[in-house]
Amino acid sequence: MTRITGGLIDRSQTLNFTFDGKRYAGHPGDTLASALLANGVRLMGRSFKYHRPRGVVAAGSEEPNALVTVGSGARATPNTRATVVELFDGLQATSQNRWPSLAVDALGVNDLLSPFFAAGFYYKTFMWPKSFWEKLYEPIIRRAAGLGKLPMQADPDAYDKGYLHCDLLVIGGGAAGLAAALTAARAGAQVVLADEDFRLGGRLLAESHALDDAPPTDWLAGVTAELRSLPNLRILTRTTVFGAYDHGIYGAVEHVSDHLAEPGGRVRQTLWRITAKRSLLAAGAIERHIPFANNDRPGVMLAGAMRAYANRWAVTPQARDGDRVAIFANNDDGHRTALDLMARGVPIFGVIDPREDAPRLGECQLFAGGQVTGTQGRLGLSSIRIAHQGRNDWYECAALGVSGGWNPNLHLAAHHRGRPVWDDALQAFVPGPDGPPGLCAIGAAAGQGTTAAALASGAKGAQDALRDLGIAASLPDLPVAEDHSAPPAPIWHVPGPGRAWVDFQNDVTVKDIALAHRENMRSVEHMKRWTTLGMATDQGKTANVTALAVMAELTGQSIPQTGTTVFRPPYTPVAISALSGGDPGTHFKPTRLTPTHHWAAERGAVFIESGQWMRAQYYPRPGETHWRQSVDREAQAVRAGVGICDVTTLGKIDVQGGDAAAFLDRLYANTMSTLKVGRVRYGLMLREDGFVYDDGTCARLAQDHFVVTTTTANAGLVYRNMEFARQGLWPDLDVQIISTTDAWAQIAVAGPKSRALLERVVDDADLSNEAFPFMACDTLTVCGGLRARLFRISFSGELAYELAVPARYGAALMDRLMAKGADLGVVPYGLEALNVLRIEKGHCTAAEVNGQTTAQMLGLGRMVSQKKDALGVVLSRREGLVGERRALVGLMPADPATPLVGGAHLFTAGAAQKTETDQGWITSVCYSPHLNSHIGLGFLENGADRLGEEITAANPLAGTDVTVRVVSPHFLDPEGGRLRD
Amino acid sequence: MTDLIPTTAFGTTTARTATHGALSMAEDVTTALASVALRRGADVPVPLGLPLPGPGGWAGADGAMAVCMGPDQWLILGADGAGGDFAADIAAAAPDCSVTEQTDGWVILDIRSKDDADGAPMAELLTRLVNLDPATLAPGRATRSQTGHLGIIALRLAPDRLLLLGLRSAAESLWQHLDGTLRRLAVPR
Amino acid sequence: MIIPHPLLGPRDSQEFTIMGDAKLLARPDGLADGAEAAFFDYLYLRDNPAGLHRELWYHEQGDRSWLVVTRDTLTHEILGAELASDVARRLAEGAA
Amino acid sequence: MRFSGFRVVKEALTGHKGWKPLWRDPDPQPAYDIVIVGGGGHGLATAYYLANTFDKPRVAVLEKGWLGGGNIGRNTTIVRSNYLLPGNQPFYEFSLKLWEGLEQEFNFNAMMSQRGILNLIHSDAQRDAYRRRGNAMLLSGADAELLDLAAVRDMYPFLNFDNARFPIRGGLLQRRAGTARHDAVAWGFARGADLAGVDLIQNCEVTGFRIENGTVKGVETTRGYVGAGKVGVAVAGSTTRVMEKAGLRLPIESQGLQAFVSEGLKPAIDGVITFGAGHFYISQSDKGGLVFGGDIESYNSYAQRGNLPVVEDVMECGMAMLPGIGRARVLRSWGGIMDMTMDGSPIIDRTPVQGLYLNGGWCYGGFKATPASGYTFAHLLATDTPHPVTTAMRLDRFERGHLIDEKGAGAQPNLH
Repeated sequence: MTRITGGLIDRSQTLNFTFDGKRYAGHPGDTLASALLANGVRLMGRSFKYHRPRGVVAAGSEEPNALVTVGSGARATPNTRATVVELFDGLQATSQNRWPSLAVDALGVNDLLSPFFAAGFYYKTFMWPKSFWEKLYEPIIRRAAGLGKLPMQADPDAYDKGYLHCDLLVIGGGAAGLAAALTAARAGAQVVLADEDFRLGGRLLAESHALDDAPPTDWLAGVTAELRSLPNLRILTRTTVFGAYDHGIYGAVEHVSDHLAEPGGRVRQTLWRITAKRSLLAAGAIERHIPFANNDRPGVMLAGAMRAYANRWAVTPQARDGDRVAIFANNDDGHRTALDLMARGVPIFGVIDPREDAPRLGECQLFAGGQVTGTQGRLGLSSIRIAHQGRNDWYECAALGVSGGWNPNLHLAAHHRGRPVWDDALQAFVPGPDGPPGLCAIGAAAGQGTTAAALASGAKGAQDALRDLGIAASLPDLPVAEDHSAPPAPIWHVPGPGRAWVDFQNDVTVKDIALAHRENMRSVEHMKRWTTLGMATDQGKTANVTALAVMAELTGQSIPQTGTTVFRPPYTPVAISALSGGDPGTHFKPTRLTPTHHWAAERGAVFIESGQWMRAQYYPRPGETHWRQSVDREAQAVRAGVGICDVTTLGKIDVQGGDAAAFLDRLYANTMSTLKVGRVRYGLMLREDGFVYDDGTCARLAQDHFVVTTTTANAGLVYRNMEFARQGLWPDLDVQIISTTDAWAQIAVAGPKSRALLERVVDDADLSNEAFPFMACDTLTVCGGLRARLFRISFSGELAYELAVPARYGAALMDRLMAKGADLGVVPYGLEALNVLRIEKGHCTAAEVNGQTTAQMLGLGRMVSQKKDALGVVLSRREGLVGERRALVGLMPADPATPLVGGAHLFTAGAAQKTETDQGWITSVCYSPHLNSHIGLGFLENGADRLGEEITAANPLAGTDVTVRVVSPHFLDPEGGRLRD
Repeated sequence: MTDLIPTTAFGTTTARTATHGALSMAEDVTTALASVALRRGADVPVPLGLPLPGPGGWAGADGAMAVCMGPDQWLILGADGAGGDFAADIAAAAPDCSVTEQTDGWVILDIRSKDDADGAPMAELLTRLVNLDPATLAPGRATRSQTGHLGIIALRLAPDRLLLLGLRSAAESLWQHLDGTLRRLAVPR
Repeated sequence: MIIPHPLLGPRDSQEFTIMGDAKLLARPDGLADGAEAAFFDYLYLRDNPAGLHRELWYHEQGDRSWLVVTRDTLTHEILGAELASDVARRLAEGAA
Repeated sequence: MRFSGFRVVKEALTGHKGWKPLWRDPDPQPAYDIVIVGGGGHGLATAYYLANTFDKPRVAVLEKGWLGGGNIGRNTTIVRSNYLLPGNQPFYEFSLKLWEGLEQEFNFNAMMSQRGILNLIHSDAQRDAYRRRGNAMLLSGADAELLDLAAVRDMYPFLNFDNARFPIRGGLLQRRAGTARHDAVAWGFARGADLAGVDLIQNCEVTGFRIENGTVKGVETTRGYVGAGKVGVAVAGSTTRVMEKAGLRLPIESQGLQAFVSEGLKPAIDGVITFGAGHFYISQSDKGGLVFGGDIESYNSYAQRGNLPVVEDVMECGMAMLPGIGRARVLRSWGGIMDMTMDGSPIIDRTPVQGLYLNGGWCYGGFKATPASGYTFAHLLATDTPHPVTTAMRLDRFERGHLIDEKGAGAQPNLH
C-alpha cells in the first residue's frame, strides 16, 4: 500500500473492485487510478503501437495511458480513463491491448522492432505482392491496432436528453469557475455550473496551500453550500461540456449513474444541450511533460498529478513504502510537489531543474541545471539517470514527477476554429480573440494560473459577462490565496539518444518529429498526420504544444510561426449512446397509425411500414398459407364485389380563401379554377425544375374551399411547398391552408357493389350515377348523423368512393361497412391488393413518380398547361426534358407464370446488355389475378411506339432474362367504363 | 346522433392515463378543435367571446381557449365539444375567416404536477421535453415546438399544468416518449 | 444555431427546415419572353457568398412561417430575420 | 527515392538518416503550360496524371494552405462505384479500377482495402430501387450483389435485425468497394507528381485570373503572377469563390458536412455499411477507429464545422442500425465544405473562359472519385476533349435539362 495520510476519501467505507480479475479495495472519493495506486498497482495499460508498459500519467481527463475496460458483457466500456472512473463497490476493470496479460504482452516485441516502425513506415511498404495487403499485411495490422474491445451488443442502459437555457454557463468548477458562479448567481442571473469531476473544487482539491489561512476545502465547503442553496443556479457535476456550437449552444454529458454499482432506474448519462447567453471557460490548465529518453515508464507522471494523488487521494506512485521519489521540473510549480509529498512523509531524494538558477524551495537535494536523461525498470520505474554538472549518473528512483509548465486548457475556445495565441511570458498558448462568441476564458484557462488570479478573474469575468446582458453584479469577497506566478523555462525536451516520448498513447517520439521534418512533413497538419501525434484518445492534450516546440526547434522558427493547436469537439470522448439518447429500438422514428389500425390488427392484418405510417398489407384468412393467396383474393373481391381499405395516410390539405382557386392554378400543372363546386379533379404538381413532384386530387367543396390530397410520402413536403408559395411567392393571394390528414379517417370503398354498400350507410343522399357521378364530391352525414365527406374517385379503376369521417369513428365505420356489406361479399383489403389494382390500371405511385420522371414519361404530358404560369412549367420545356423518349408502358411476360422484378433493366430483344444499350427499367410488378399473369410497369425508350414488341427484362443480379411484351399500362378497362358506371 | 362508437387516439374506448411520481398525464377526448385563419382584410374575430392571442400566447378559460398557431391563424379549443360540429359553430362566430375542423387531427394530453403549486416538477419536465427558453412556456404562454421528433402545440395552462397537442396518428409514439420521460424523472438523481 | 424569429423570439434551429438562397422569392414571370433563361438563373445559379447570405428557413416545427435569415457563412453569425411574406411583398412592390 | 520494404529495413538499421523530403518546396516560376488551382486530392491527382500519363510536366499546383488540406484530409475514406445513372456510374467504375492499381502505380501505400460496402435495404420499394441500381452497376462492368436478409445477417450479425423501427430486409453489396487512407492518397499523388517534375507550391493563394479577350493568361497569387497556357480549377468547397474571380456564377452551394471517428477499438466492423432508413454510414479504420457520418448540415457554410442537430441525428441513425456501438465514444468530429451542385453530380468541363477548366461540384462524394477525377481532368486539359466517362458531367446540363440527379431530389442542393 502506498496510501498516506489525509486526503478527501472516506476511510470509513471500503469499496471492493477488481482489475484484471484481481481483487482490490479502495474508498469513496477514490478514482480507479487512485485506488490502483493505493494498492501499489502502477502498470495499467499498454501503448498503441509499441505495446510499451504504461502507468498513469495524469489525474484528470487528459490521461493518455491508463485506459481500461470497465464492466463486462453488454455493459463493457472500453478505453475508459482510470483517472476519471469514480470507484464503486463491485467495479470490474480490465486492461487492454495486451496478450496474454498486461505484464507479459506478446506484442511487446513491437518495441524491439520499433526502428522499423518509424513515422510513416507503412506508407512505404506492404505493397508487394499486391494481393498480400488485404490477405496478410492488413489483417495483421488491424488485429494489432485498436485498444479496447467493443462488445457489439445492444447497449442495455437508458439515456436521456435535456435542454437548459441560461444567462451564464460556467464551464469548470475550480477556483475561477466557483468565483464566477458565485458572482453571477448572487446577482440573480440564471446560471449553469458544469464540472466534469464528481466534486466541485477543481485544482483546489489537489493543492495544499491555504485560502484565508485555512485549508482550501473549508472555503470550498462554504461556497458549495451557498451555491446549492440558490434556486437560479443549476450545478451539474460529473458533467463534461464537450463542444461549443453556434450561438451559445453547448453540448454536455452528465454521467448520472456511471459511478453507481446499481443504476436503480436512473439513466446512465444525460445529454444536455445548453443554450447560454454568455459562457465562461474555467477549464483550468493541463500540465505538460518534458520528453527525455524512456520517459514513459510506469512511475513517471506529471508532477501536478503526483501532487493531486498525494493531497486529494492520499496516495503516492511509489511501488512500495519508502521508495524514493524525484521531481523533474523547469518551473517553480513542479517543486511544490516535492514540498507537499515531503510534508506527507514521502521521501524525496531530489528535484532536477534544468534552470541553472533554480530556486531552492525545500529541504531536498536540488539538481540545478540538471536534466533527466534516462530511466530503467521493465514494468515500472526503478532508476533514473541525471545529467548534472558534467556527470550522467543513475539513481534509484521509483517515481518521478515531471513538470514542463502548464498549458491553458483552451480546447473549447478553439471549437469554432479560432486560433489560440502564443503568450511569450507564459510560454504557452492562450485563447485567442476569435473564439466562440459569448465565451470568455477565466482562470488558468486564460493563463491566470495562480489561485488568487483565478479567483479574481472568475469574479471579474462573471461581472463583465453579466454587464453585457444588463445585469449588475458585485464582486464577492474573495479569500486571500497564493499568488506565485513563475512561468517555465523554455526547455521542451532533453536531447540525446534513445526514444523520448511526446505523445504517449500513440507512441510518437522526438525522433518521429525529426523524421517528419526530414521528409518535409513540416506544417503542423502534415506532422500530425504523418506521425499520428495528437490523434489518440486524449487528442494530444499533453503532447501537442510540446510537439510544436520540437518542430519549431528543427525549423528554426518560433512556436507560433510553426503552427497552433486546433481542437475539435468533443473535448473528451463522448459515448455514442449519450449523443443518440441510447438504443432507440423501434422508437427510432415516430410511428403513425391509421384510425383503423387496431381494427385491422384485431382481424389479423399483417402490417408494413409506409414512410412513418404502419399500413395493413393484407388480411390473411385461415387456410391461406402464402401472402399471394390473400392478396389475390382481396383484389378479386374488389373487382367482383366490394372492398374497403383505409387510405387515411394520403395527405389532406384544406385550402380556403377568395384566391384559393387561383392559388391552386399556380401550384398544379393543370387548371383547377374551372373545377365546379361538388367536383374532384386529378392534379399533377411539378417541381420548379419541371419534373413531376406529386399527384393527387383537388375537391372543390365550395367556391372558396378546396380539399387537396397528396401522396402519403409527400404530404409534409407538399404542405411545406404550399406554405412557401403562399407566403413567399404570392403573399397577396387570399389563401389559408392547414393540414387535416389526421382529422379524417378516409376509407376507400371500391368495386362494382360499392354504391350498393354506401347507400346502406349514408343518410338521405342520392348516390345514383346521375346525382353523384364519377368525380363528384359532397359533404353529408352517415350512420345516423355523423359528419362525412364523400368523394367518387377511384384508384382501382372500379366504381369507387372514398368516404371520410372524423378519425375517432374510423374503426366503427369499418365495422359498420363490414356488417352492412356482408351479403355483398365486402372484404377489407390492404396495401398489396391496392397495389395490384393500381398496377392493373396503370396508375402511378412513388415507384414511378420518383423525382426523375417527367409528365411526358408518365403519359401525362398533356396535363401540363402552357397557358398559365404554374410551378415547373417553364423549366419542363428544357431540351433535356422535352427530348426524353422513355415512356411508361405495361409489361407482360411471354410466359404469364414467370414473375417480373422491379429494378430489372429493359433491352431490345437480343441486344448486348450494357450501359450504352440500356433502354429503361421496371418500376412496379405484381401478379394480376384478373389477367392470370404476372405484369409490370416500366419506363421504356420510345415505349409508346413499341406496343406489342417483345423485349428483354434483364436482371443481371440474379442472372435472369425474361422476355416481356410491351403493352398499354392500362391493363384493364382502358376506356375507364367501369369507374363511370 | 350516430350510433357509431368512437375510439380514442389509442384505439380504445376509455381515455388513457398514467402517473409517475409527481407527474401525471391523461388523454382529453372531449375537447373539440377548430382552426381559424384570417382572410385578407378581415378583422380579427372574437369567436365565443375569446380574444385571439398574439404569437406565443393562449387565451380563454376552461370552457374555451384559443392558441396562436401562426401568423393570423389560431386553434380554438372547445371543452366538451367533440361530439358536435364545433367547426360549424366557430365558422358562424368568425364569418370572415377560414375555419377548419381539427378535432380529430390531434391527441390532447393534459399533464399535471401533483402536490406542487410552484410547478418545479413541471419545470424539470420541460427541460427534458422541449428546447425552449423557460419563458416561452411560462404559465400563460403557448407555442408550437417539437418533442421526440414530433410536432406539438404546448399550452402552459398553469405552473403545474401543461396541455400538449400532438398528431393524432402519432399518439402512441408521443405517449411512449412522454411516459418514458415521466418515468425517468420519477427516479431521484 | 438560434434563429431570431421575428414573431416568436430566439428559437432553436432544429425546429426549422432550410431551403437555401432567398433569391428563390424573386420568381420570374413564367409567361414573359425569355422565361426559360430567367428561370434557369432563378433556380440554378447561386452567388454562394463567403460572408453575408440571405436564406430561407421554414419554421416547420413551429408556426409554419417562412423566414428570410441573414447569416454570415464564414462565422454563422446571424444578423437578422424577417418574415418571407414581408420580403415577398416588398419584392412585389419593387422595393426590395 | 523508391519506397520498398528493403528501403524501410535499410533505413531502420541506419537511423532513418537517408529519407528524403516527400516533395520539394519550389518557388513559383513565371509561367507553366498548365496551372492547377488547388492542392487537394483532385488537383494533385490531375497534376500527377498530366505529368505521368499525358506527358505534360510543365505543371504547377497552387495551394493556398498545405497539400491535402481540403476534403481529401477530412472525409470518411470510402471508395465505391455503386451509382445508378449512366452519367455517373461508368466514371466511378473507371475510378475504382484506377484505385485497384494505384499504390503500385505511385509507389505509396494508401492502404486501399476492398472490404466491401453494404447498402442496407428496409422495404420492398427500396429493394426494387437497389435492384435497379445493382443492375446498372453490373451493366457498367462493376460488381454488385443483392443480398437477402439471411445473407446480411450472416455477414454482419450485430446489425439491428430484431428490434428495429425499419427492419432490415436485405442489402446491396459491392465487394470491390472499401476504404483507403485518405491523407496517403494525397501524399502519394503529390510525391508522384513532384518526382515527375510538377511544382507543388504551398501557401500560394490564387487571388485572381488574368483574362484577355476571353482567354485566360495566368493567375494572380499571393506569391506573384503565374502565367499559364491553361488553368484547371479543382478547389471543392471553394469552387464558387474561385470561379467568381473569373466572372462565373455556378449552380453550386457550399455546405458543411461533419464526420466522426471513435476511439480506437479492436476490429469489429469489417467493411463499409450504410443505413437505408436514415443518413448514416460507417467503417472501421485500420487503426481501429469507427469512422462514420451522415447528413450534411444543409445550410450554406464555409466554417468547416457543424452543429449538434446533425451530430444527434447521425448518432441516432447509427444506434438504430448498430445498437452495439453505443458504448464506443466519439473521439473527434470535423467538418468540411461540400460543393453541392443542383443535381448532386459533379462538373468536369471547359468554361466560357477560353483556357479555364473546371473540376468541381463533388458534393460529399469526391474522395472515391479522386483518381478518375484527376485522370479525366488531365485528359480534358491535355487533349481539350472530355474523357468518355465524363461526357455527361457538363456545365451546361442544368440549362439544357440533362441532369444527373441520382436521388431525384431536384434543384435543391441540401437534398442531394
